[in-house]
Amino acid sequence: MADQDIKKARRHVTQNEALIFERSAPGKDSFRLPPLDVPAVDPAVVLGAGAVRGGIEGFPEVSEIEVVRHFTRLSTWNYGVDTGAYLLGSCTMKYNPKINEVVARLEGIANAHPLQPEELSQGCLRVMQRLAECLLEITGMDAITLQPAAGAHGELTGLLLVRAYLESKGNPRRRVLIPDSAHGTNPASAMQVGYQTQSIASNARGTVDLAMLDRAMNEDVAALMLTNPNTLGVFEDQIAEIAAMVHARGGLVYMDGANMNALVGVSRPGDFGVDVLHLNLHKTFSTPHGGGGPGAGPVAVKKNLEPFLPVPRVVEKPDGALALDYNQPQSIGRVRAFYGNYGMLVRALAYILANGRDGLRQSTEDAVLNSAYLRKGLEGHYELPYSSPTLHECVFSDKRQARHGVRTGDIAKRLIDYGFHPYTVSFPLIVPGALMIEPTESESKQELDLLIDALQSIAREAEQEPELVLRAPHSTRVGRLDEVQAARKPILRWKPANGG
Amino acid sequence: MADQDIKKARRHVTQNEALIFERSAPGKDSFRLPPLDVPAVDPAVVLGAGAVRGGIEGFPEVSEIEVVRHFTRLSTWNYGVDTGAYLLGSCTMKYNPKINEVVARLEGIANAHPLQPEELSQGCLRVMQRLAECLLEITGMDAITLQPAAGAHGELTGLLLVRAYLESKGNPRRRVLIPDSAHGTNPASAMQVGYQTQSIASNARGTVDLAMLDRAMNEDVAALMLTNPNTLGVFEDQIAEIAAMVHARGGLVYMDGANMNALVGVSRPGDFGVDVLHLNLHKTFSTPHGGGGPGAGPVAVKKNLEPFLPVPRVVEKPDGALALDYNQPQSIGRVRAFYGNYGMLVRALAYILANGRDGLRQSTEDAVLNSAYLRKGLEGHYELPYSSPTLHECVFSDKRQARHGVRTGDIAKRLIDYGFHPYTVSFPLIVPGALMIEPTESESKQELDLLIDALQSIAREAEQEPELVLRAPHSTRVGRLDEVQAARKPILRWKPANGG
Amino acid sequence: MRYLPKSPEERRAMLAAVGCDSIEQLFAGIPEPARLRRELNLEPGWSEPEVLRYFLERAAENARGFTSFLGAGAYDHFRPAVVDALISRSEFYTAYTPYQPEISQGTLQAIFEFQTLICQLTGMEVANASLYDGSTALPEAVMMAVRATGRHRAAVARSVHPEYRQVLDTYLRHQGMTIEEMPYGEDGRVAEGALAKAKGDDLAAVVVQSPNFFGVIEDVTAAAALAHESGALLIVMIAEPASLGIVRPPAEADIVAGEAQSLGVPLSFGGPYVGFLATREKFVRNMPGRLVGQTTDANGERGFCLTLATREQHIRREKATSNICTNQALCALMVTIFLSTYGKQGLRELALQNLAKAQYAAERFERAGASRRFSGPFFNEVVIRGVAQRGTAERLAAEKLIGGLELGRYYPELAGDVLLCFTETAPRDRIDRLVEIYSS
Amino acid sequence: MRYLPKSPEERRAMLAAVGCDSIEQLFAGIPEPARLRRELNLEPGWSEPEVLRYFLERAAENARGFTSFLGAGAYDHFRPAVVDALISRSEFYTAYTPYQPEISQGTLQAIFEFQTLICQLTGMEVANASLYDGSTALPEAVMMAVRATGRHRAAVARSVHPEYRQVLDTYLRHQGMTIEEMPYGEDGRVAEGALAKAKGDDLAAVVVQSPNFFGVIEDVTAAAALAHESGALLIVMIAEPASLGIVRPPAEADIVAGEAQSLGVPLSFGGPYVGFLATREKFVRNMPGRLVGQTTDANGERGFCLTLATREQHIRREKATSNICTNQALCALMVTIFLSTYGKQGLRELALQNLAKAQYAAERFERAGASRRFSGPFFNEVVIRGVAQRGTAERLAAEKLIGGLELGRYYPELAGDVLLCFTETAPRDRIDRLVEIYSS
Ligand SMILES: Cc1ncc(COP(=O)(O)O)c(C=O)c1O
Ligand SMILES: Cc1ncc(COP(=O)(O)O)c(C=O)c1O
Repeated sequence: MADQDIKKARRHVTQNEALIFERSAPGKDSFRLPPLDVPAVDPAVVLGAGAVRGGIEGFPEVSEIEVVRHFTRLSTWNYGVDTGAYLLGSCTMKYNPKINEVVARLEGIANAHPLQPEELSQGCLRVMQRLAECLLEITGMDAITLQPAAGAHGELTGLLLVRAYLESKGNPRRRVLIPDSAHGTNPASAMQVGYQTQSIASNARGTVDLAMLDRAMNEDVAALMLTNPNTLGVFEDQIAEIAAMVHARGGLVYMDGANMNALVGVSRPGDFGVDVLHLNLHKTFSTPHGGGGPGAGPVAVKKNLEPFLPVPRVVEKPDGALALDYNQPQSIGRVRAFYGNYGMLVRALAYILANGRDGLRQSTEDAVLNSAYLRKGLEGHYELPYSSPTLHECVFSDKRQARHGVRTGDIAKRLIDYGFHPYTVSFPLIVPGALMIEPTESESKQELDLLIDALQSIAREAEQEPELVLRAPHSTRVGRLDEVQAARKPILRWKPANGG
Repeated sequence: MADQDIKKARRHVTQNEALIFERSAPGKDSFRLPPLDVPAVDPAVVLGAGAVRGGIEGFPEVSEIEVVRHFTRLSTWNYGVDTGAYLLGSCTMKYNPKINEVVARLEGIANAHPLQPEELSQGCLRVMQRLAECLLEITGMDAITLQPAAGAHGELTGLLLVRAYLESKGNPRRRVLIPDSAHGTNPASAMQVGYQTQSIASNARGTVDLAMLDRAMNEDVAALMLTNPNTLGVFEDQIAEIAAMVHARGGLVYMDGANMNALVGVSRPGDFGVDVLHLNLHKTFSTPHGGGGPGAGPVAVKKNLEPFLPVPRVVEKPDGALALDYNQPQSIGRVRAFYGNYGMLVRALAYILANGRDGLRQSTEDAVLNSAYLRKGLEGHYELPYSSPTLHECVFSDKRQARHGVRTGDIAKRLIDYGFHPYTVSFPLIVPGALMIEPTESESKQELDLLIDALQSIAREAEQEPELVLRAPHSTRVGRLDEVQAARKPILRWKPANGG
Repeated sequence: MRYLPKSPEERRAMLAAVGCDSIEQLFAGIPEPARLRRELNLEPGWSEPEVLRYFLERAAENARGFTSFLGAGAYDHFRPAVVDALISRSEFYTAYTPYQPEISQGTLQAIFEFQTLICQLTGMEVANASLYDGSTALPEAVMMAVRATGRHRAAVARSVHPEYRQVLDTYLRHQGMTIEEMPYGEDGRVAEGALAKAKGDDLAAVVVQSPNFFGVIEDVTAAAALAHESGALLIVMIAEPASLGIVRPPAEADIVAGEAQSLGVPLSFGGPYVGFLATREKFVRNMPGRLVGQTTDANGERGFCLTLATREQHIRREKATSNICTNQALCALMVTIFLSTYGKQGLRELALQNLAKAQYAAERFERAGASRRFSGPFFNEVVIRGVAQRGTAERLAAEKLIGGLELGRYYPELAGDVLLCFTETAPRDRIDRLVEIYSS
Repeated sequence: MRYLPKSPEERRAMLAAVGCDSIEQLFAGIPEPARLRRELNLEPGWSEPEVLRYFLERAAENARGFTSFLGAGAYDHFRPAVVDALISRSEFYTAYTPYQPEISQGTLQAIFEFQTLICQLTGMEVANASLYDGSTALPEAVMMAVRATGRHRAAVARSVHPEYRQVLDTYLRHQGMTIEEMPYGEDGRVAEGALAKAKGDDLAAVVVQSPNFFGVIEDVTAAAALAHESGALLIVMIAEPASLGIVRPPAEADIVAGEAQSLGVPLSFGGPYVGFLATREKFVRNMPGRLVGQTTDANGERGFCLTLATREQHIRREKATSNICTNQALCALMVTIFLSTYGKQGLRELALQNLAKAQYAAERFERAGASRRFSGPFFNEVVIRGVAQRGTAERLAAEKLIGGLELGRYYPELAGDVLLCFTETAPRDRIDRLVEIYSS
């Protein structure tokens, strides 16, 4: 399809911009502080000459307007949720409400020091307490820590809890079972907790193969790490049997909550046998992803694991005031300094309060409806490797397009020309050439119809003019980047021309 | 020159976006208020059935994320000072400091009601007083009003002052003299004050022709309206003689301060015979132009005109507290409700305080240096109709390019492809096919070198491939717009498809 | 100076390039007597923390944390967070007037949407891109009526915002106009017969405000009938357009103009606000101010540009319909975002809540024995008779309240009466407290 | 719900399109026992004004308008207004990890600049795109040393941030490591001989922090020498990188890691912050976390992309160098903007002012008879001996002051001593008052 026939996007002039170091010139005035109101000191005298450094070689010297233009121009090369549909499967790129950015910056919150006296931090602690209560109700779990900084950090924390619990029972066990559809962080986290991982092949329906599990699940297995709905968007319909089997043999069920957006208000992990669960506030609860973080990965557990949660914990004193309790003899300790990515907790609570029970439920329904609508619109144009019913996302494969040499990565690049941020390409591993698409509840029918049009059109292009797709994107300021070269001889930082 | 050879800009994918009304769908949830905490009322009962309206036909019904994407997408179609050089001559598009946006939004300032008690408004009044003091020192005038909302509003105010003063002397007179290089607002403002305008032709040096002035200046002339430096960027070097002549014959000298950016810290209108002067805070003093306002056009006067200034005026009470004084029997009255575009006054003061005497002077020097550097780089490539020394801006003409059928408007459009916001094209009228370029102090040498390259390259293109220039811009999401059609049958608002 | 992108070395290089050995030479064009040969008598530049501290200190000298019951042309309604988030896009607020449409479509489309929203609100056919504020919109509207009718007399209701009328006087002083004032009656509306008295074939315009300065909704239909009988134009001013969420628009008017601050623009001690002016298609060429129109580009794509500029000063000069150039574009954008966010239901809910609060307050005053000065229907403002002495600034401030406006300042005959405004932002208990103070 | 862009009608149409007559059918895949058959026990949704009010009330329950002298891993330095203005560009903060480089060049180039700035600050050759925070950067660094050396013992100074060491214990508990603690001496630095004692050919890493938790600058050169003698890596942790504006970078280290919050990230009650990790080129393939590299596109244009991903979990899974996926990109962007704005001179001035303030305060304490606990050179933090009882939270709060950290909480042997931080934000008169309270 020709440029001008693309409905959603058009090309427009944008600014080039060098590296900030290349803008620098010696002696340009930059940011200044108020005059010093105490006597100046000679660092060489105070610290010893050997301990003092001179000006930093190559460090930027630019004026304020150059900083502003530099980062403003850079920003225009990006695509965000505010730009349009951001289809990364498993990432839940939903709308980030603007009021959340306001409340996280309020004086009294944004400038609160983590170690200031508890009497002067009651508001901050109340927010943590209220968020904890909401998340426990939503998940059906008994206790929670807000300390982990992201999903993978939550996995590490959760598995440490599993291990501590099992140790307290006398045997930490040696292995963790992980379905082959799982995200890479799952095995990586298990390994960091000293567990060997064993992969469980999925069955024809894309879910855990009970027979397989039966064979693998024994007294040596600490836990089954399950993503539910799994990374195909399919709910583990045998979850009851799975949980029963794992529990019967003394193991625990860990749930990766990355896909909670399919369940909020509809189904609670605490009600279907999960012992440990991590949430991604930067997915399900709308905290902005920031171009790669910060996130927040609270871990919720059942009563029996509560004693092992990280310190400190927020507790209520007899007089109703809140305090931080460090006295938890069985605790695994700390997984992070202070209390977690607090600013993200504020935003997540704002999101929950604004939605309320009705809005949260409606969001889940819309997310699932959007995914179903999309799946319907693409069936027949792309291969659907698993026909099981899906919830918040659906995973196609490039099988048909591959016949013309067009792979999922090419389709993704071409989708950029159509004005969308592509879906997830390299995951889940059980689907060769996967197109993993998660629209979330934030997309309108109009945006989805444009997306369906676009992907149908690309499917046609793949047959009729594969070259067009293979050389995509054609509309971006830089074309396809040579990632091989980047990895072969890595250039990981700027160096002065003179090679300083 | 081919796209990829343009150093400063490249094309990139951007989003299309319909009108907000076209995004609307009945029943979409939008913004909500807290539940009403008093009894609801039936408007038909309270106001009478006839006085009540139903839902507003065609009014938008959209969700928050659609609003956010709508205006975010629209913004990406714009070019601002933060994007790059904004060369509009006479508009002084300089950097708008970010801290100014912060202070204008502080609680206590942004939410201050104009009629709240003076005791509860001392901070707001202090800002006005301090700004007034600074502007008087910068201009060398004796008294000032901050009430006018923009430059043209300032002109109206200033001429009303002139008229009131002359009336108090017995004869308001009938005419105002305006050089032919003046901005269109000057004659338009004069007419609104009931004066006939008489145009004074400029001499070969682009300045006021003394002989002409001598002939025109008589007892019937209320004032000479001068822009200094004038719209060619040339300082009226005979200003002393001019002022003497006008004063000798009982007239007043009004100065349009749009070009004060050339003079701050270097020359003061109050020292060279100006009686009335308006400033454009949205030019010289960095308040953001907002896509066409708000601005602020304070008017400064000499002592003899002070009694006529608009009410209210900020005065200091014996106890040092500030108050608003409405008791000015000779005042021309009000030119605006309340006290002016207050938020712009805050920003202008922040700019003045941040610069201080040293920064203001340096800014003027850099602005003039930038213009001189640019003029030097373009001489020989574009026709320079007046060779007089220029200050903050320089005006070329398209005479040479016109031979190839390429006019200033075409060159401007082509400059867009090179990544710049064009200069002013339709002004000043004394230069046919004018290129009126004002770089301001905010442009770096690098940005200016790119601009010189670009304009030299376009000059070559005009000779070698005029078609390329005539059909420009080529890089924008919409091409040249048909402005004739727009004016012939105006479509000035959206209508529902059904033609409601 | 940190805002200036040049090193000393670069300045030297540029000076050399232009063949000067001192910056002084660049100013040689300015004759010596006109030169300032000393430093400005201002402080040296301040660092950013110092600038911030200065304004924090000033802000602390103003009311903070008060509940205010002031309206009178400046209204406090809740501004959704999206408004500031979106106008803070620098492509919007650091842009100039959209003279180059190919790189200004964002501003242009937004203004086109603003013009449409104003038409929908007012029931008019065309609206301009904004004027300075409501007060200057009044003389612009009257001068437009003069152009349209060729007549030079206007009848203006005394219940129009007093400061608007002051601005009208100042603007029209030298236009050879006669302006007559139409008194108000017991109901707070234009008095019986006042309209009739104004009649005449030299009448250019009848001007009423609705809701008027007393918060009372005028009988626009009657005013229109009488104006049109004389072949004059009816100008309806609106200072509180939130009322249009529920109040029938003045569709019989020829010009509807006013102040849109109430729809998303901060109070900011009186400005910047945003005037609007809407009318019928047939008067479009008499309109002041900028207009954005829809058109197409070379490929037939829809686009927007400034249009009908031949009305304006930069082309028409002294024959222009107005001298206005820079207007209030960014405030118009705030209004456009505000209205898009509230939307059809939201704006109606906003109006209904204001109506209910004002009714509640009036009732409370009634119960407390303080009566309304006027009997006419009102939106969110009401005049309470003779309570000014009790509601002193001191007593109110002690309770973190800012009371209403004492009317004697503008209307000697109403000295002691207080104009109070009740919006959705005033909690019930604060209203109750206010009533107690004013009535005890 | 106002965030959801659908009308009831559109929902019906979409349901019909997918052939369902109720939304329930879409959840049929969830077995009944797993379904929640009641509403969540949460309040109904709040309007935006209610959400804002809730957080305003919470904010008011915290310290506001206080001058704080707390550091201990979280530092208050002035953040230029441009930082928030620029990170608020939604193309930055609403984007995901830059998996699609052609529409993520903004994030990618900014991270590349961050990596460069960290190298320049620390004197290292490569830096990653960020880690969660300083505390988690420590175990990541130690595990990296383990990979690089194949050894499993680490010697960690007791003067490293106590919470960082707690996190290290938690992370490494199941990695079969032995971790030894190196005591501190009278000067507050790693004690004489402690390093020597740690020696051995099974030693993977020596870990010191500089400035350390007591604010004292360690002798990195000595530590490096001893570490290298054993063929171990020297890891230098930095919690207050503003010190690098004036303090010589630990160029002899093999890994420099830490916390960059101090450079433009709000205190925000402890997070989000941003960990960094830098090292020598030869160790790059052992590094944890994301890396952005420079490359070219089809036309030879410079561009940036994520690289060396084979180290990472999504490819290497259980063999990855770390499990980290989402990091702290937006905080890294804050640091990049902060450092670009302060620049070469600004950062030096910042460091010098902190140095001067701390020196001034220490002197005042000296004069007031309160002595420093440690004799070593210090940057902007200092431990004052035995003044905790006098500086009670109550006495301090009465003066709108937040005092230092009582050290007994982390170091029983230092009970009663107080760790105080003095940055450019602490006015002289507030420092004087603080000293009075602590010493009377
Ligand atoms: C299924 C799943 N699990 C875990 C993660 C890791 O979460 P995080 O990136 O927050 O560490 C992701 C992230 O994409 C994921 O999709
Ligand atoms: C020389 C001159 N005078 C007057 C004006 C009018 O100022 P404003 O647009 O603020 O009304 C302008 C605006 O461009 C101008 O350039």
